[in-house]
Amino acid sequence: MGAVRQGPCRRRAIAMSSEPVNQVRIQMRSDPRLLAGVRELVAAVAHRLGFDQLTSSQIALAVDEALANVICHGYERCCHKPIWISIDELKDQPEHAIRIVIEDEARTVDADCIRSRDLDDVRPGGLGVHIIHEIMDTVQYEPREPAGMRLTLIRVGNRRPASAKDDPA
Amino acid sequence: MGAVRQGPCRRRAIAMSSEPVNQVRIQMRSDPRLLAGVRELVAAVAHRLGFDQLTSSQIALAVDEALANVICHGYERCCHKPIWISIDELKDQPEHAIRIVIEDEARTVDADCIRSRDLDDVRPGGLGVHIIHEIMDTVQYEPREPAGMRLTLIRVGNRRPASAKDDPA
Amino acid sequence: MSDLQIDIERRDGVAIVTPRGDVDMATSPRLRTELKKLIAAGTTRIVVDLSHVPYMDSSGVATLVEAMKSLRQVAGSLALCNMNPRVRAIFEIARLDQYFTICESIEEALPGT
Amino acid sequence: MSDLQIDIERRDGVAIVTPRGDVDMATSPRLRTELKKLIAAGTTRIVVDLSHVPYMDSSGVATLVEAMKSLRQVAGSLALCNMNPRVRAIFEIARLDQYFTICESIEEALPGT
Ligand SMILES: Nc1ncnc2c1ncn2[C@@H]1O[C@H](COP(=O)(O)OP(=O)(O)O)[C@@H](O)[C@H]1O
Ligand SMILES: Nc1ncnc2c1ncn2[C@@H]1O[C@H](COP(=O)(O)OP(=O)(O)O)[C@@H](O)[C@H]1O
Repeated sequence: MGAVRQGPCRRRAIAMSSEPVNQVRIQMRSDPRLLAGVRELVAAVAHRLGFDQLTSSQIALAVDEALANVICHGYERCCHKPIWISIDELKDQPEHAIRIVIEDEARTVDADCIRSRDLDDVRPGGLGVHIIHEIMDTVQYEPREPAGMRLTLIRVGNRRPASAKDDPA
Repeated sequence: MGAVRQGPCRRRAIAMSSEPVNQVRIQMRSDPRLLAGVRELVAAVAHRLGFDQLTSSQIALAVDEALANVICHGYERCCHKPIWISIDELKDQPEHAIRIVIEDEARTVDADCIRSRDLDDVRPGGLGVHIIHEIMDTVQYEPREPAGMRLTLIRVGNRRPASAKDDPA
Repeated sequence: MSDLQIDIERRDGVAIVTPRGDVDMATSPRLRTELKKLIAAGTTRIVVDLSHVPYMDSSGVATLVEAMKSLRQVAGSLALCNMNPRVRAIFEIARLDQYFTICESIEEALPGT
Repeated sequence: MSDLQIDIERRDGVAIVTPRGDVDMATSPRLRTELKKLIAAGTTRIVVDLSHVPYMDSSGVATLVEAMKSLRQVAGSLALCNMNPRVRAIFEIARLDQYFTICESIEEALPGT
C-alpha cells in the first residue's frame, strides 16, 4: 500500500492537490461473483460521503465496469488473481469528492489502448470505458510497480457537467 | 496479512483443519457509517458461497455486531482506527462454509470478559455477543500480535442446530 | 444505505413512527432521539411501522427496548408492525418477540395499542 | 446478490422474459443463453420485463443489444419495460435509449411489439 507514493508524476499531482482521507481498502480475487458485494460497498460508502442515491449507484457502476475490465482484459477471465481497491474521501474539494484506486497485477498495457469506441456503431460490448468516463470526473490509467495497472477514478459532487462534449447534437 | 500464520494454537487448529480459499480482505476505519457497506459486501459474498438470502443477511448481522463492538468497546467510539476483515471459503466442510476474521489494534481484553448477559432481564443493550453466538457456529476471541484482538467467526451450511441449548423451554 | 429518515404521523391519539432506512449503530441514535422526544412530550401510545426498514441490528433493538420500558412506566404501549423476515429474525434471536407487540399491519396495531 | 432467475411466459405470441436479480458480468451469460434459445426456437417478438432487475451493467446491455440485432435480422422486435431509474441511466449513458423500445409497462410494450 506504499505503492500510492510510488506512482509517476501525473498521478502524484492528483494525490497532492487533494489530501485523501482513507476510508476503505479491499483486496479481492478476480472473480465476477464478487462484483455484487464490492459495488454494494462502493455505493454505500459514496452515499455516506454525501452523494445522492442515484449518483452513488453510478459510481458503483463505474467501479463495476472497471473491475469487469480488469478481470476480462487484464486477467483474461482467470478467477484467482488479486485486485486491490481503495476508496478515499478528498477533503479540500468544493463539494464532496471520492477517489477510488483500482490496482491489478495483470499485464501492463499502454493507457492509450484503453479507450471507448464509436457509439454510433451499435453493437454488443465496448461500452465499459465510455461509461466510466461519463460517470467519473477523472479517469487515469497508468502502469503499476512491480506489475500491472493502476486506475484512478475521481468524482466530485452529485451533478456531472452536461456530457455534450463529444456529442454534436 | 501474514498475521494469519502468527496466531496462537487454538486458532491455528481451525485454520489447519480446513484450508481456506481466500475471497476478500477489507481494511476499514472504525467509523459506524461504513458498517452498511461492509455488511452488504459480507451478505453478497456469503450468498455467492451458497448461503440462502436469510442466512447471508444473518451472517452480515453477526459481522455488523462484531464490528460495532470493536468500534464501541475496543476503540471507545474513536472513528479513525483500523479494522481488518477477511472473508474466506472453507472448502473441506460437509456443506458450504464461510470464515470471517476480524482484527483490531484496540486494547487486548480477556476473551472471557466478552460474553452475553442473561436475556430474561430485558433491558437495552447487551445483545450483540448473544446474536453473534446464535448465528455463527464458531466464535473465537483471542489476543492479536502486536496489539488488539482477533475474532474468528465460522458458519457452516444454512441450517443452524436448534438453539435450545441454553433455553429450558 | 446509511442515512435514516423518520416520519411521524398522529392517528386517534397514537403516534405512528415510520423510519426509512437501515437502523444500525450509525443511525439508531436518530430513532432514539425521536422516540424520546415523543415520550417526553406526553405521547403514551406509539406504533413503529418497520415496512421501510430493510435492516436492523442490536442497537436498533436496544432503542426500541428503551422506548418500551419508558412507555410501560406511564402505562403506555408500543407496537411494532410490518417487519420483514430479516428484521423479525433479530427479535427472535434476542428472544424479544414475546416482549413486544408485533403486528402484521398498522391497522392491526392500532385498536389494541 | 449474484444469482439470476429468469422466468419466461408467452402471451399472444410474444415471449415475456422476466429476469430476477442483478444483471452483471457474473449473471448476464445466463440471460444471454435464455434469449438465444428463444430466438433459435423461432421467437420473433420479445418483451424483457426489468421490474425485478435492481442493477445492470454494460455486459447486460451488450446481451440485450445482441438479442435486438438478431431479432432485427428476422424482422422481429424486442421491447424493454419497467426499468428502474438506475437501470435506465445506463441506457442513457450508452446512448441506447433511442435504439431500444423502452416502455413503462408490459401492457404498453405488448401491442406495439
Ligand atoms: N483493465 C484493462 N486492461 C487491459 N485492457 C483494457 C482494460 N480495460 C479496457 N481495456 C481495453 O479497452 C477496450 C474497451 O473496453 P470496454 O469499453 O470496457 O469494452 P469491452 O470490455 O466490451 O471490450 C477493451 O476491449 C480492451 O482492449
Ligand atoms: N470487541 C470487544 N472488545 C472489548 N470488549 C468487548 C468487545 N465485544 C464485546 N465486549 C464486551 O462484551 C460485552 C457484551 O457485548 P454485547 O453483547 O455486544 O453488548 P453491548 O455492546 O450492548 O454491551 C460488552 O459490554 C463488552 O464489555
